[in-house]
Amino acid sequence: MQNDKQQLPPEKFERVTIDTHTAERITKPSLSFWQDAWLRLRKNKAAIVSMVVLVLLVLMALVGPHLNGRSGDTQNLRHANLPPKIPGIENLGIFNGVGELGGQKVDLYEVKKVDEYYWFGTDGLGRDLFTRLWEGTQISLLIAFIAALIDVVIGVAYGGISGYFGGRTDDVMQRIVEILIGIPTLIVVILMILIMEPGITAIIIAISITGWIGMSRIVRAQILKFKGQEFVLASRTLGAGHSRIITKHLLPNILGIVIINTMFTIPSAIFFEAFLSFIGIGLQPPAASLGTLINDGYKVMEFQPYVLLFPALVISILMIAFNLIGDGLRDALDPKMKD
Amino acid sequence: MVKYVGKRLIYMFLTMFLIATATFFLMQTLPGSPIASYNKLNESQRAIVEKKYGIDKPKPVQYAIYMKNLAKGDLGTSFVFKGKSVNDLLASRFKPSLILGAQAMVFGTIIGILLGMLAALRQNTFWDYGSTFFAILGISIPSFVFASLLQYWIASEWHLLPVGLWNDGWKSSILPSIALAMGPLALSARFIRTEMIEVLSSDYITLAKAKGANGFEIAFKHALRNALIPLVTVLGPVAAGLVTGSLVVEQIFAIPGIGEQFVSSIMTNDHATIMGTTLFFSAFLIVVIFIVDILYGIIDPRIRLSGGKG
Amino acid sequence: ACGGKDEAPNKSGSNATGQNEGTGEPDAEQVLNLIEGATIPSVDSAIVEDQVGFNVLNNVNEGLYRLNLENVAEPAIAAEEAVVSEDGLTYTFKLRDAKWSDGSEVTAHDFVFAWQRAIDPDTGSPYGPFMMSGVVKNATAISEGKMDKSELGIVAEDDKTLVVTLERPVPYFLSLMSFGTFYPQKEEFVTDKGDAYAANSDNLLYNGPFILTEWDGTGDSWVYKKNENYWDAENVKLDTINVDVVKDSATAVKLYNDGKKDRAGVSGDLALQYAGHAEAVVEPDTSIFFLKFNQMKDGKETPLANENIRKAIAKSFQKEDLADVVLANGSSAANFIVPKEFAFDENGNDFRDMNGDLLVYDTEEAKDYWQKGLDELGVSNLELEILGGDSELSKKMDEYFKDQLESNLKGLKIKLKEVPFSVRLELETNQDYDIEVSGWGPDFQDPISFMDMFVTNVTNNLMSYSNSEYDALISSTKDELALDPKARYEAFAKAEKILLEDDAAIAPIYQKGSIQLQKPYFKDLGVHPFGADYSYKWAYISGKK
Amino acid sequence: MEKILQVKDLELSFHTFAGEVKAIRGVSFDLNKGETLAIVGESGSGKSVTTKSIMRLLPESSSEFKNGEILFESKDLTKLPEKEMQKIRGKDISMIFQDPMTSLNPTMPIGKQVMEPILKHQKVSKSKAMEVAVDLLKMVGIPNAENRYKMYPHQFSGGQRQRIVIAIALACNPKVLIADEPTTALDVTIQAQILELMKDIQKKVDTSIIFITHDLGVVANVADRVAVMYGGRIVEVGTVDEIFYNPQHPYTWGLLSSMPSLDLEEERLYAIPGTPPDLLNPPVGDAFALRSEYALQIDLEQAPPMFKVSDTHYAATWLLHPNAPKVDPPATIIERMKTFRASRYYEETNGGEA
Amino acid sequence: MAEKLLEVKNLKQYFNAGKPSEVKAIDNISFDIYRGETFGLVGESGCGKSTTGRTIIRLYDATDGEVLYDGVSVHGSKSNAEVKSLNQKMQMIFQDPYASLNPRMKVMDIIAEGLDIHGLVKNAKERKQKVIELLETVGLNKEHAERYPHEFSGGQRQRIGIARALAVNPEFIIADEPISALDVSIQAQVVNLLRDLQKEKGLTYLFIAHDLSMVKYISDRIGVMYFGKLVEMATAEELYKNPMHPYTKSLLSAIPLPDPIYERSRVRTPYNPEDHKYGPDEKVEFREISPEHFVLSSDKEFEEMKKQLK
Ligand SMILES: Nc1ncnc2c1ncn2[C@@H]1O[C@H](COP(=O)(O)OP(=O)(O)OP(=O)(O)O)[C@@H](O)[C@H]1O
Ligand SMILES: Nc1ncnc2c1ncn2[C@@H]1O[C@H](COP(=O)(O)OP(=O)(O)OP(=O)(O)O)[C@@H](O)[C@H]1O
Ligand SMILES: [Mg+2]
Ligand SMILES: [Mg+2]
Repeated sequence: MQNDKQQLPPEKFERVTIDTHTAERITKPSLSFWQDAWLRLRKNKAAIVSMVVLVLLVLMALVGPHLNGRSGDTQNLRHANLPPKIPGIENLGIFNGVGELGGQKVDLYEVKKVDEYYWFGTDGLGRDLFTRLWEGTQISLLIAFIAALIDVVIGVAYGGISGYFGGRTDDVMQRIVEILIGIPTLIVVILMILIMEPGITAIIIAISITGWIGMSRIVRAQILKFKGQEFVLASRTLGAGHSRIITKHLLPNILGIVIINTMFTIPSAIFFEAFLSFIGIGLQPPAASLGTLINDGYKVMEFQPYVLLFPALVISILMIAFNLIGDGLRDALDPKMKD
Repeated sequence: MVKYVGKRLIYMFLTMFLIATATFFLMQTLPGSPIASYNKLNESQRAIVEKKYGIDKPKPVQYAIYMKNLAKGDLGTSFVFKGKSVNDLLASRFKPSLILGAQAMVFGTIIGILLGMLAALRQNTFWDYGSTFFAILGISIPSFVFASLLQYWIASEWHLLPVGLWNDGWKSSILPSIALAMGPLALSARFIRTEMIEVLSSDYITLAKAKGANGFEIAFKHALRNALIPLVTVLGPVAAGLVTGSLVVEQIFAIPGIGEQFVSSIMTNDHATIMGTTLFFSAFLIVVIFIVDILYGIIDPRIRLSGGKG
Repeated sequence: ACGGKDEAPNKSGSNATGQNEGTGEPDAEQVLNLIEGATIPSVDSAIVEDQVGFNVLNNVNEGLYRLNLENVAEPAIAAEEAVVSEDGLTYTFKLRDAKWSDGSEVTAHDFVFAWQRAIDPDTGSPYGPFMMSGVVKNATAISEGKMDKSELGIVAEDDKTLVVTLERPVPYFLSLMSFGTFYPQKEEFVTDKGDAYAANSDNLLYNGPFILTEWDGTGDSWVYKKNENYWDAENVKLDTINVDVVKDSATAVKLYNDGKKDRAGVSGDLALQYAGHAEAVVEPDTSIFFLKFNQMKDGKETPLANENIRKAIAKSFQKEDLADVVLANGSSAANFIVPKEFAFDENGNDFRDMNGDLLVYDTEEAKDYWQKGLDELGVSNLELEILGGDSELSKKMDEYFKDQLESNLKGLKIKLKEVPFSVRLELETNQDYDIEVSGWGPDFQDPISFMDMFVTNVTNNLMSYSNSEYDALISSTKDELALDPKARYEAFAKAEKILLEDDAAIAPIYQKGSIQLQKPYFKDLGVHPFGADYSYKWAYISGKK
Repeated sequence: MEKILQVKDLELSFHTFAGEVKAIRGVSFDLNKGETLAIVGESGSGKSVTTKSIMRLLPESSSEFKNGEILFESKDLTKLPEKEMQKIRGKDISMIFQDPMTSLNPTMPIGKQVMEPILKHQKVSKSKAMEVAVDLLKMVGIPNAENRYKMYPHQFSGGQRQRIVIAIALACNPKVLIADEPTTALDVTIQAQILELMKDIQKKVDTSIIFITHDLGVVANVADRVAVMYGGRIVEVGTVDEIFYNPQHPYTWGLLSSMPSLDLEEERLYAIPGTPPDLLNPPVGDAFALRSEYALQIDLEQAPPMFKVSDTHYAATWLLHPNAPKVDPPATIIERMKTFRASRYYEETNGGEA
Repeated sequence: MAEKLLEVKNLKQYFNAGKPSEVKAIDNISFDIYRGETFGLVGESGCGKSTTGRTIIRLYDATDGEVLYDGVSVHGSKSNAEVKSLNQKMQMIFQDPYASLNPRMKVMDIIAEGLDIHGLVKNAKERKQKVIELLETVGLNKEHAERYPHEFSGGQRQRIGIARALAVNPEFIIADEPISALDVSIQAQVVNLLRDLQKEKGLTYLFIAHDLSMVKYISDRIGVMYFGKLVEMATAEELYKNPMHPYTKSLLSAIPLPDPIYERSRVRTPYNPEDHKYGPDEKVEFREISPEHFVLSSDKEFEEMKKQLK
């Protein structure tokens, strides 16, 4: 703290008038809520990589089955149980068609006199596993997406009504939920599969029947939290009706959490389908899903690990991707995470 | 408090009653008969066997009888395990599931909480990413694949632990417990991480630091208990689910548990067993949720008082 | 025992290939570790209806006869061969001095009590009526509640003499005597225990080679101990058999490889890997799997009522590939309904050698039939549903059918429907299906066990197949031909031709076999083609380190 | 006067997604033994960050000491290892936070929370610590402390909670007590009680207090000296009378003018126009210039140094430079200045000797 | 004075009435507000100020008593049109500038909400026009319309809240602690704005706060609340000069002023409600001690106060 004795030219000490209004200006560019969230999400490398991976997997699910010109349900028993063989990579000592036969490692392509290349090998009926893998991914994703959609619709509506109207309505609706949780899902699933034709539709409906409960509880809690907030009260004092409050004020605010939760329901739907395959009431063949493929594969894990490897990899990558995206979204949509 | 518990108990009974009713009628619509050799009998013989098992009566009558017995605590007689009471069946099947579930729960949550805390305390470091990745991996691999891998490597290849079965004492329970623990582990790790980060940024943690508390004291004495609160709510149903058995793990490790038994009772239309198990499960779930609420009050003193009032 | 379920992956076991036939000296320690594929629902001989239950019964109890290692029924509790009356309706058995595990004598009354109990409607036994109806005198009437159980054709003349009266001559009656439903039960013990009878291993009496212990009635494990009171105890070498239920075949194999178990069935895709294994044993079975064509659904004829359609389908799939590559578990292609190595005439010749292959795979013929059938129906394409089981193996098989049928028969579209067993049973009972993959395992050693299923309107028909000539032939085997084995077999042969060649009422697929891993030190297990699966009476361990 | 704490040229930045936030841009001040130094300034001016950096309570991952030192008993706190720092926190320097609702651990009985620093820093037995804690609670005016000792924070009113926080801060008779807006959340009656309590205690144990608030009434009540912060800098520092009656910095003028007074009837309140500077890109020169009607050309080019007004009074504004034009502060300020003897507006008649 | 715009008569608002957790948030209060004036309501935290405001504007249904707006009762069943017209005449500014704006809505839509609900604009162009006008009225500019609330400072947000309330051309605005959360220099901005608007549009305010110095500055008359009851009411000048009720005295004596010399000599008078020592049958009533000056007091107290007043 010393007085500066340095010489300064007097003109520096002229008074200036500053338009104080300019100081009022906000320097930050205007961004919508979603743009803002997107900016933050973009900084989350894991989430971005996951999104890219997810897009790639979805693309593969769509085009994969047509890549090598083989159909997923053409059987060729002469080519059954072949290990993977990929041109180029085969020289590296992996994916070269060598598999175990009666305890010995042999080139099964030579033994069976097969000239073609099955990139991911074949199953016990000689079907091309590469094609089946992507067909399975397609079905798993389809199940997951539709189940998630139904789940979101029912869950949000139920939780929303329960939370918004509160009181008796809420009491009754929550008791119903408690009972629904108590009834074993498996019974409901088997019933669905029996009442309807077994297959994708039955599975999706079965998953949706109880799958929405988690969502509804989250939505209810959120609605309870928001409906007492001052901005909702403000809207009420302006004379807004229920529909306006719900659609303009509550829904937009819970949307983030709904999206995040969906990111987590999608994988659980995929898992549930896999579980149904495990107990034998899943998809109807020859349709394959990641679940049925893994189920086929885990039993022969020791000798034909490739049957398990690829679908397990895909499902794990899918799960990781969804989870990381979910995480990323949670962070990005959280206003407290403002930078 | 007494009034509160009383009210809860009444609700619990009501819920149980409704679950029992719903399950009863749902189950009646399941196709098939519990008698496996049904197709070997002619019509009149079949009618006699049906009568013997009481499945010829109109559904409402069967329902009334069932409910009457239920009120006495009698879950009925299994169709498949001829002449055995469902009560006995549950009693003998529940023990392994309980042991596995409890071990998995303890193991999973403790490790999960530690991992979650590690991630939160070392946010955005190698530890954070490592523990998060581990947790995500835990929920990303289907349980039957994970269980098989454990079984294959640890038991079959390295002979460290038994491949399966339930006759090797505590050793038998390790691998299945680990397989089961992955769920609660991942869940706890992820919940605790999020919560912990939140708690660590709160004022009372800063105050604790200002008192001169070290990292360990901060994490365990101040932050953990507060970060646990939301986890407890989600862990309740998970715990109920775990100790009431998991088909996949029980089947792969050949463990005579209740989860596996339940699925096969559904597959074989063993009505009394389905009912019994369902009621048992839901009772367990409801009780666990109740316990969680009480626990909630113990962990968070703010809840206890308001709960007492309501 | 019962048909339909195509897979019981992990039977406890024995061998029939001779590989492990007894030569070596028994070891000092005689402990065997086995696996079962399912829990024991019951060991009350009047109630048992499942494979595991019958298997347990066979090893802890004994009837008048027992199947030996050669699968011939030989006197067991019966001291000697039964005396059969001229008309083949009355059998008189002399009992040997045998004891229950509590030390009391096994008497003729025990048989009377047990049989009456099994047929008594109050018992609610499914197998009693099934085994006895039309065989033992008055059994049908009693089981339908129209007559008192004391009227059943079984009388204890004295403690050691039992006289059984039949409804009609039954040539295979003695082989039934080794079947669990016909085992004795001690009245005093059963009434004393009341509802608790057979609730666990303590509430049972044993008169067989082993006694059951550590079975709590619902558990997944049990132990057989040598029964010191068994009349032939000196020939029983095993002291202990530890059994655990393992439902997952991969786990079973791992347990086997780990040395925890001495025998394990390999099923599904695993079978292929173990086919060449040094310890693998192919175990033939007498179950036959076939496609069942439902001719009548919802009161309307289905396209399968058309004979040409049926023939086309029956001839359009490659069974050898199916057995060798798809199933790859020791099963073999079947062009017949009465299995191989099952029924023999009095000279010991296999029934199969008499009647040869029927309804064999032939795509050219299939295509012709198909075209004819379509023309007759006036359609150019058909969609049919195959109802199958939900096991891994049956799914794979169904997919194979779909592929084969669709590629061989133009205009055919196959839909697969795979449901749990109990549901399939329900759909079958209601005839709510087009084609069902069905299976049948015999309960006794006679072609009739198979042939009876296809008689018009019998309980098991469930596909509206009816051929009066076939019905007449089958009925003749029970009446006029009952005592003429040669003519009887000829009638069966003719009926089988009608069923398959002429009518293609069903399309045989394969005769089941299984691959089991069995330790080389595990010797002399009895494997049976019908009734209970295994006998441990003669088994022993030799050369286990 | 004995200087217990010296902050020299402190510069500190946060690293955020958006970039480097230069929250503290060269702060220097001393704290004398037994005195109360109030820090005022608008939201975001860096008050809390300054004090938190003394305690080293800022998140280590995102904050960075750029320059300067904090001397406490001849130790530079910025360079002390964390272990050493833990020994100082709560014992030599302790802190009271703004919000009594959130600064107590909701799941720990208050007694335990008060005991914690005692057990931590003084080698006493548990029962002894408990005794001390109860005494402390009594001292801060929690009635029936023996019994309420086991209760949880939510069972106390806001005022009581704030007192508990104070009890914690005082547990080890700290040499320096930092109070960051300790009364903002409380209403005036409770606020008054708390302030009285703090003054009492200060008298008893001769603690030095750094008191942060934006309520100038409170400042007038408690402070011996006042530091005014703006945009990450201290723009004016002086005794409480100097700051209130002879303010020199235009920001201090604005601040003082904004308050309505109970006896003056103003038509309009004075409001400082504009918004605080963006610390991501702090303006060159005087950060307040953009909002000041007294801005000089040089304000836009060069940051002003601290000009000395008196031995105890310094202000960082070019208006104090000898070359600067003489400007008249706002009328309300002149009104105040008239009462202060050292001021150029001092009017003998008004102030009196008193 | 001028005509009465709002009459509050014996208003009561009990929460959880009849339960052990009953809170008498407002316990029988009466006051009037005249057209064009600012009525200040002060009192310590939790004494029922917000509840009063919210009950007046129908956010709560009154437990008992009446609120008349322009002679028309506010509570009770009403037609939609009546409710709408009330909603338009009466508006509210909320305490928390952060919580009172929907974070997912643009400022344009927040301000225009009232316009939309009441159909005050015919088309999008007019709507935009009106919003810009309002923004300018509260000292913001039109670029701000396209932004989201989180991009504004607290003072700016509070101004958006004011613009929202103004949008429907209300006559009467309840300002519930509009400045408590803001820092001093921003408080001044908001208060100035409110005063300017009052002058321009002839608005009537109910101004709620717990800081007497700001209330005194803005209000014409002031009501002092203590624990759900109105204890004193007078013009601002009068109240400050002649506080009668001991609580009012205590409140005034506790306000620190930005004047160190004064502060050194200020003595605070504490208030203890037990000092009243009301007898069991003493009538404690709201009495007019001098014109327009009311105090809650017993007969005895009233006499004493009168003496004091001189
Ligand atoms: N952890 C942090 N990360 C990034 N920036 C921060 C962090 N903490 C504070 N800041 C920034 O530092 C600046 C000074 O903040 P500080 O909390 O010291 O303000 P203050 O003067 O205490 O304000 P108030 O009166 O509102 O408490 C602000 O611009 C703030 O945004
Ligand atoms: N919805 C509610 N349910 C139960 N009690 C309530 C509710 N709202 C308010 N209260 C209680 O009513 C009393 C008055 O609350 P109110 O919010 O009106 O106080 P206030 O004077 O506005 O306080 P502050 O200055 O803190 O805003 C408080 O004790 C509060 O706890
Ligand atoms: Mg601060
Ligand atoms: Mg309020």
